[in-house]
Amino acid sequence: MLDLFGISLIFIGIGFYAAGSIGLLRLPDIYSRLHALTKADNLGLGILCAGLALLNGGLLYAMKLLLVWLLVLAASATTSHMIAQQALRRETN
Amino acid sequence: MILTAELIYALTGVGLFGMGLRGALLRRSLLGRILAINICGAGVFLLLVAISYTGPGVAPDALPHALVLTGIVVAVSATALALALGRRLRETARE
Amino acid sequence: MGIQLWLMLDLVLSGLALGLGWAAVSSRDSQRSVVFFIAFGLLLAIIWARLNAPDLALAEAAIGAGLSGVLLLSALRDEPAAAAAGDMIRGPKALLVTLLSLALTALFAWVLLQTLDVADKVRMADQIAAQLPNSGVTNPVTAVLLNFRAYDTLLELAVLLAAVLGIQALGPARPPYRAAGPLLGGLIRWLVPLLILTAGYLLWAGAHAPGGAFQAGALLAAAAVMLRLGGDPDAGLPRPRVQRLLLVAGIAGFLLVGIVTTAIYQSFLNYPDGWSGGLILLIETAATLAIATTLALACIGGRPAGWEPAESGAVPTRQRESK
Amino acid sequence: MTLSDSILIATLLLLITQVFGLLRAVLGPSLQDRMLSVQLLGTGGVALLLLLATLLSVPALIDVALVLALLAAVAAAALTRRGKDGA
Repeated sequence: MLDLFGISLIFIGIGFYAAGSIGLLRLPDIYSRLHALTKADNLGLGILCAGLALLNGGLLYAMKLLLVWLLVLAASATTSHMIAQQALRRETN
Repeated sequence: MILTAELIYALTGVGLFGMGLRGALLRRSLLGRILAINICGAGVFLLLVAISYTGPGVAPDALPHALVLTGIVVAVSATALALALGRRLRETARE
Repeated sequence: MGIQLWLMLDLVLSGLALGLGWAAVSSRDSQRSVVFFIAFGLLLAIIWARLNAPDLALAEAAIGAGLSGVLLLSALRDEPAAAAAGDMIRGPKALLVTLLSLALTALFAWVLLQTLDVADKVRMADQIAAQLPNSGVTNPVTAVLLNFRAYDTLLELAVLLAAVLGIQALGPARPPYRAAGPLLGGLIRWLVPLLILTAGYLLWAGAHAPGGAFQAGALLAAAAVMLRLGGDPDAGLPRPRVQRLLLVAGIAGFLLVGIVTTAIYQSFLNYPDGWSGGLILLIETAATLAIATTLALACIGGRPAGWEPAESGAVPTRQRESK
Repeated sequence: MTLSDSILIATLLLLITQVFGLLRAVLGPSLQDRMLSVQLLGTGGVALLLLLATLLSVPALIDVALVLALLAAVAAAALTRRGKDGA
């Protein structure tokens, strides 16, 4: 039962990644693409990590996944912001 | 001939080597050539690791891994040296 | 069903590697090539993980996806002309080169197919596994690098030293970056300590799990590079005098252990029983510092300020402490 | 279908999303678009490594995911720093 729940979470997480990729491909401009991508990063990876933690069990394992997720979250927030700034600079120049 | 993971990755390594070689000969800029040689090297690494792979759950051969590990570090320092040489060449040409 | 799924995964990964490699090699301009090369490095780390080579995946994640990218990007800064389109030679000569490369690739593939099956089934892996309990560590890759083939690693450190000395001989460092804004400054403030912490963890873990001097050194170098990206011209490295000492620390550590073992046991780098683990950790710590300094200086791309002793009598006074 | 088969299918699907994401790197048009695509491969790579850690039962791959997350941030920072001071 727990396994089934974990697997479902993993697939939901991958659904977010798919949405992010499609958004990156189909959306018309860089800012809306950036928006789509951060959704994929943050939610997709978080849900996937939760699913994996349910599958494997173990507090240490879950903590490690949480750490990885928080790292990606913090890094992608900053780098997306910097990419947006750079795109804006390019346009105003 | 059965398709195995070793075979797939080893052939990919060969393909990358060929691609890198072509690029190294056809790029005009030094940076492009250095990059192509790096792809060449990656192909060799992939070949070495692929043939040491022995299937999931079996510990692969550590010797090629150690070889490739040192190779990765040497490749990046050689790249840095080549880029520094290129920069000096350009500066000398300008003078 | 599992086997077919794995094969599909392998085919997609290989296809991606070939596609990204092709894009990196034959993009119209160098800027694109560098971006594709970074993506290629990321992918290669995943492929090493897939092929059960976590040690390589760690090194590739640190070097292939990180440091080489930074290095090539900074080279792009001093080669603006290369970013222009038309970097590929076209015409009949290009066709000839393409055909010859294709023929060579086909030849190699044929040789590979012929030899893959007849390969000797007695592999080094069995010998390594048999000797592993005597090596002082339980990670086979570390055992090969620092015990069974310690000579090779010693000489490799010499190669790294030669490369960085060559770079220092060629000229001064690349111009520094502009001071970091609040955004990048914030990133640096948490990323750099975390990189250093992870480096320490990998150095220590290398004895029994994937990790070791190369991975730890690469992460430390990444911390230095990050500081440089934030505007620090010296990348947070200590004074040049200390830099020189750090550069040779790895070789010095190796030689010291080698000379002591030669004096006592008449055999170079043959660790006495029971001492292997400690000696390996000692050498690895020295090697980590040397590799980190080497890679950081290599990314700076030349002599940092104050490297040469006062050419014109005006020694640049250093306003800051080492960090 | 076993549990590991389901994880394997998940890994394969995730990899396919990455292929589509990388098409943006090929199409461009701007450098920033390409960078976004590489950033997607960075986070997707972290997820792939975590899935492979479970699939192959190599827990060390979680460390690799950690390092990849850290270094992808370094590379992204370097990408946005380029050409800022005109040099």
